Amino acid sequence: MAGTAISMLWLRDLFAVVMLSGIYSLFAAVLYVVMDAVDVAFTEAAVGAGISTVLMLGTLALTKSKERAHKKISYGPLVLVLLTGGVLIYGTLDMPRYGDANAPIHSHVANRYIEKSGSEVGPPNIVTSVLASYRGYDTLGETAVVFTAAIGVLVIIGRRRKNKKDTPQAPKTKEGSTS
Amino acid sequence: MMFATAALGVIVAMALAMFRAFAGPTVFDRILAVNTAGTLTVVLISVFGFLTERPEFLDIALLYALINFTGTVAVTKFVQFQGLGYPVGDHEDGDV
Amino acid sequence: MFTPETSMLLALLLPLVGGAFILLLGERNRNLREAATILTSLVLFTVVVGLTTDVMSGATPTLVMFDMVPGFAISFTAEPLGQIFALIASGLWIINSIYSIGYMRGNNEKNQTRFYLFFTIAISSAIGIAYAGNMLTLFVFYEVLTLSTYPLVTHSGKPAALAGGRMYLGILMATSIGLLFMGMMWTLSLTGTLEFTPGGILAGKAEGPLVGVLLFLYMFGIGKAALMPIHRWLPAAMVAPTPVSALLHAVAVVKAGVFSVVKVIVYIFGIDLLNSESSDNWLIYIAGYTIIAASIIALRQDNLKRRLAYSTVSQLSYVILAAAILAPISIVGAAFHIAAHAFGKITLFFAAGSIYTAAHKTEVSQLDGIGRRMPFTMAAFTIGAISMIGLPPTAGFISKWYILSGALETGQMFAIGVIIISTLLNAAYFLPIVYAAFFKPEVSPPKHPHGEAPLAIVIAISLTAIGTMALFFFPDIPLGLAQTLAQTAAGGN
Amino acid sequence: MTAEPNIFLILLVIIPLMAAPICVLTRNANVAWSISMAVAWAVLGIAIKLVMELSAHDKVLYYRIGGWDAPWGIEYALDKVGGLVILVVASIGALTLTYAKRSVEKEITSERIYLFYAMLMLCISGLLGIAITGDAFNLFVFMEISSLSSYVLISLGKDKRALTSAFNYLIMGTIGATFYIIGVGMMYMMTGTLNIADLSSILPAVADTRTILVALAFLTVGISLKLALFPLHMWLPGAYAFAPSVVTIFLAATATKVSLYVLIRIFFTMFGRIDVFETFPLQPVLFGMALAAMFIASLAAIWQQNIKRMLAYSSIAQVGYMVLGIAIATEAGLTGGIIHIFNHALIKGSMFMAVGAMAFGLGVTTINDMAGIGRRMPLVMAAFVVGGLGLIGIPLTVGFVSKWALVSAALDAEMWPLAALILLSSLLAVIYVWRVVEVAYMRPSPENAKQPVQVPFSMLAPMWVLALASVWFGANATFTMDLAHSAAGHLMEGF
Amino acid sequence: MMHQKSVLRVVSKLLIPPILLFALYVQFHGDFGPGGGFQAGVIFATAFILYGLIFGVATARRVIPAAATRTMLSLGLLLYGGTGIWSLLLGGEFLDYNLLASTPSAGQHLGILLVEFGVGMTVAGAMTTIFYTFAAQTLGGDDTPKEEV
Amino acid sequence: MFEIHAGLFNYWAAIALMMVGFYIVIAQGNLIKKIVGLNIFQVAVFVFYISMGKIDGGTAPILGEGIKVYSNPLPHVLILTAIVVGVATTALALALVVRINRSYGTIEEREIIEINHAADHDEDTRL
Repeated sequence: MAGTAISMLWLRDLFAVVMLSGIYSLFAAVLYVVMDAVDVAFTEAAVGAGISTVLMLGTLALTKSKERAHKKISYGPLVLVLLTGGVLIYGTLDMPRYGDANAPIHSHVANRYIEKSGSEVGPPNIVTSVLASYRGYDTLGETAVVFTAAIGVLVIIGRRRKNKKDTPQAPKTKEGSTS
Repeated sequence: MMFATAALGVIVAMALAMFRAFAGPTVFDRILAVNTAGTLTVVLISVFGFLTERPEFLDIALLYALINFTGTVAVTKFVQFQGLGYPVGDHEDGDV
Repeated sequence: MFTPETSMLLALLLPLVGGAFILLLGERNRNLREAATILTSLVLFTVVVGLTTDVMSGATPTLVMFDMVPGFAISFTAEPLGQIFALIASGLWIINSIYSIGYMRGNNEKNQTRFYLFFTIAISSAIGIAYAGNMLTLFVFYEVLTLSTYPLVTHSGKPAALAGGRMYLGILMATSIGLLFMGMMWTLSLTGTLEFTPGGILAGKAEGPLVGVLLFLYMFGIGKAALMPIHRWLPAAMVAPTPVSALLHAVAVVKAGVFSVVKVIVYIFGIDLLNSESSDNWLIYIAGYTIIAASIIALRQDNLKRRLAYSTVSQLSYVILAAAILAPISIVGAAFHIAAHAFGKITLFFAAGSIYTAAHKTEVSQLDGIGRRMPFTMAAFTIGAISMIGLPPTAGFISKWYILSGALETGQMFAIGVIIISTLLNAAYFLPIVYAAFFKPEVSPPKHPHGEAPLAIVIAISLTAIGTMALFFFPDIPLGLAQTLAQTAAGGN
Repeated sequence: MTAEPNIFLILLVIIPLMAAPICVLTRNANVAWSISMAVAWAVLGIAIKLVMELSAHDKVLYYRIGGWDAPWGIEYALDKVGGLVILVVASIGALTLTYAKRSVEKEITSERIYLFYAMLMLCISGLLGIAITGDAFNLFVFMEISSLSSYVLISLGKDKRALTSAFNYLIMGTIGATFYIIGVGMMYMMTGTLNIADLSSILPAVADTRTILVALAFLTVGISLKLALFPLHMWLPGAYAFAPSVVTIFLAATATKVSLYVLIRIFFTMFGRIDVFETFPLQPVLFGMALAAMFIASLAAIWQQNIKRMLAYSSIAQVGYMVLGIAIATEAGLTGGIIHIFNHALIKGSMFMAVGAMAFGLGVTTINDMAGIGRRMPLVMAAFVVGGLGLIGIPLTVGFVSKWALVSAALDAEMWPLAALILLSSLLAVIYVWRVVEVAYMRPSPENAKQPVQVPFSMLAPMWVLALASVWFGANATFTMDLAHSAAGHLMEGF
Repeated sequence: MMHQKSVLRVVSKLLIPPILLFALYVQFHGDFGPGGGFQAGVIFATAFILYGLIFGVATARRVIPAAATRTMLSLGLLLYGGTGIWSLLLGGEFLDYNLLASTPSAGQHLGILLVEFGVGMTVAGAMTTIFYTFAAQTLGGDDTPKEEV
Repeated sequence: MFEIHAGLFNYWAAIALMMVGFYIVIAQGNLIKKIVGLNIFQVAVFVFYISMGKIDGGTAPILGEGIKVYSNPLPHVLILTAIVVGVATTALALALVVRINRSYGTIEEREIIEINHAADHDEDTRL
């Protein structure tokens, strides 16, 4: 996975970069499965390998697919990145260890989901229960985000309606009269 | 044990496919490599389901296979036509 | 007629109402517009005069408006010092209005409506400063005054005017926001109040170098008092039309400055506090330095208005010096000098404007023999000059007398020396003008034969000259007020 | 602490959220505008009602979504700071929509207008959601709703630079949001909860771990990116300068304010039980950033020719003041920061509305275009000047109240150099405001000057409402100061 | 065009109905296994994307026009919010499914079904819309408004 | 060293990936590559989240007969939402790239900045 990421850094052929980002996402999905997050893996597979790749290809089709030559290493960002990474690693030192069943994360909120969702909500898939019921409001927000993105794409690159007689607007702007 | 061995085999195969994807050099090498990697992922996920004794998650593998197909179609189409949507046609009803 | 509180409110609002009328009438009804100006100024003066008796009888009518910031209200109090200032501002406004009409029409200035409008706002804020009941209110109106005079200073819109306006606004804003506001907030943080209290509010709350620092913030924060080195805005603002210069120098702006200085010394610091601290001595030296230095600079100016401007810088520091002497009797002198200088300087400026309007002359060296063509103007000029020098029978004599007495009382030899030297210097830069005007032959032949200035101007200038002398013969009202002030300052209540 | 759930909390967010798809379904600009307009004013009504309830009863308003108790479900919680913020967002939203109709017709192609209103509704909903949510992750979701819609709205600007500005904003904003979720993840890891109230009660137990320190750092940096706190402000000038006028007005008056509110929430609610400024070396960093913003951005504003960009730099500087108030970390300082949120919204709202009206009337974009505009568009320019005086902090404008609060807080905390610096930097505002005033009033109109298009009442009215409000709340700040003060009191107690 | 690529065409035609079926399966099986509205929406959209890729966007648009996808997108969000508002109207709290049916458990079931369906609709609509919009871009033909400087 | 920190390698791996992504975003000039970098960054954060929900011996949080230990479902839910937000952002960003390419004729940051500077300069010097 790291190899994928790093080679994306070096490759200048954007097509290859897009392909690799698909693979990167595939690996992430496998990792999710390994870490028991099947729903997430499912979504990552659908999104990362599917939709994102298709969209990126669509964009590449409309732009140049080769990146201009650039300086190989920019030191300012590199320092910033190393600093950020260092801070993050410093922060991990006090974290609960991987797989530790006694970590606070497993004992405060989550256990109610595991123990009671079957009776309180119903579906055997706890993720679905939490997603749609306990934290259903987040999901509403998520839906709104998808909605925003779709409308946003329309607004940004959507094409105009053809100027039919029954088109609702009577465009006063000059753009309206050119078609 | 049988499943673990299988999983290991698949991972080795994936590594080989990945090498081709990184190295290229032609576009078709990469496409093929990515496609193979996808297929292997499908297998890996299935194997993994059995490995953890919860084989009901085959759905993911199924989805993967599907997406992989669509993705490959998109990529090949891109390579051939440098675009996705053609023919676009001339519709009265635009997007906005 | 009204309760004192209502009168105060009326005094604040009247100019604004007048301003609204001016805006409505506009350029098309210029006669009505000017009538509105004069009428407003007359009514305002009547109202302020009506208040005087109350204040002289020792009453301090107070009007608390609304809380601007919780716990800190916009409030107004009529007290003796403020009353003097209000009387000067409203009284001279009448004359200035008459003069303005003559000047603006005589010189065909543009944007006259704007001019009169901002003039009324400036007067309103001057009244607000005069009656301010606490430091916050004073600060508010101080800033409004700065802003409302900016369009007046830059009235012509020429690059020179803009440059002058920038200097004017820049210095006044920078000092008031950077220093005065800081001093005010610091005071607030030390004492928890900003009310003007007889005897001061800082007593017991601040001591040692802190008093010095605060005094520094206030004295240089009040940029309108034009202590050196922040006096530069005053000559820069000479680009303004003459009525505006009169407003700046005599009616409102610099008077607001020195008024605030006296007010701060008396009501914020308290004379006792300053007397007991040694960290304020620098103020006398700065004021003395300003007096002498400005006089010397004035001596070297050929431009008449610039010479007058530097004279103002010097005269303002008389007030500051008088206040800094910290003797009750010198406080009387300080308060009275605000009035005396106002009348004297407005006369001088009117004369300068009159010369410009009639003869289009601006330089001192061009004035040879002009006294014969413009006898009224130059007679008035002479009276003003005598008042500046401080000779009887003019108002300047009385104030200088009190200041000197205060200095003698406290043994401030430096102050005495400064006053004597500056008197000589004053004489040195004013008397040659008078001499030249009346006794030197005219450069022959004059390119533009001219006579006396327009009637409105002559009336105005005569009135102020008479006023300058009247203050010598009948000093009762301002003197009475000033003495009440001195008692409050010294007695603590 | 458990109180009767308040249904208006959810309505506040859900009404504009639902209005967006309805706008899309109408496919008609006028209908979409009417719907948005009605919704915006209804939201304002609800916000006013909530604020009144908050000031009447001294308590926090709650709502449990889905009927699940916090921390299992998502909870809405509104205290006085939040109340002030939703009041700002709702009133600016309502006024902006009133203003929008004609301005949008002129600046945006007709067939996109109904989508524009849908986006604006989403943006309002997102910002309100951020302000009243009691859940750290839900906050992220609503932050993204508002951010995504802002990117779209900004990209609608006519100038092509709007596109790159939107893209830059998108990249920076996404990095900020990702930093935020890294921080939330670390906190979740150490506490096991996402509910803000719950977090604040559990955090003290783990406060001295390195993970929490790093979490705080990431939350701060992430939000500072959204907040455009110097030196993370790069996206803002372009975004404000090239967005459509209406968008600039709305975002300038609300978006950074809401982010600032999040910062306040993090410092004083999430970490409220820990004295965050004692425990972590936060104060010097924030002081440095805030002061740098105040000076460098103000200086940058002085050099701008593009009038909107000048105001944008000024916004960055003003954010510096707010952060400074927070970083003083006393009740008085916090009051200053909070009240400046409100005051600056009024000031910048009216100024950007005035600039929008100038663009509408004369196509003004740079300061040079404004020569003589004081006479050609007197009402518009006067509103601009009122706002400008507020920026400087002239008495009788809201700016003065803010400055009063901040300076007295700094002095009370015995940080007099800080007070001096605040005043010094506000002098820079004199320069950049006066530069415009001078051109507008003193420079004559060019020879071939066009006669301005009549600015409609629907644009003048909101502009003057804001300008007059900035005078009203400047002359009589009792209401806002009391609200800010008691809000600050609540926060200091660590609600 | 792909008129001669008959293998692809036939395979796709064969594949699309199962894909749609699979989408429905994921949609409604989300309670029991992985999956749910979002994933179903994506799969649903994938079917159209595949169709669009192989037969051209113009053809795909004839099958499901752009206006329809946009309507779907909006209705999905409205359905989700509407479920919440319905529960509000029934006197509960927003998104409190317990009241939607006679028993809380049936109510939860119905509620989850409705909102998942809402998500599915929105996502399917959104993904299709996005794909259409991207695919409809042409290299040269610029029909979005000209930028002015 | 290895003993003490053995349970942290998963986080470190995620952090390494994050940093690669972060570096691509801030250092690379190509707009599409920036978006890819953003994706890498975000996915790494997702991995970080998911890895904190894992319990040794646990299994996917889908209720079943005879299973005692489930991994924590909450991170999964959060990341589901975050993934969706991520793809929404990507779509929007790509749309912007398409428009930028059309308006500027390039998607290289450096060239865009040059064009923008020229435009700024024109505006500044216009009278």
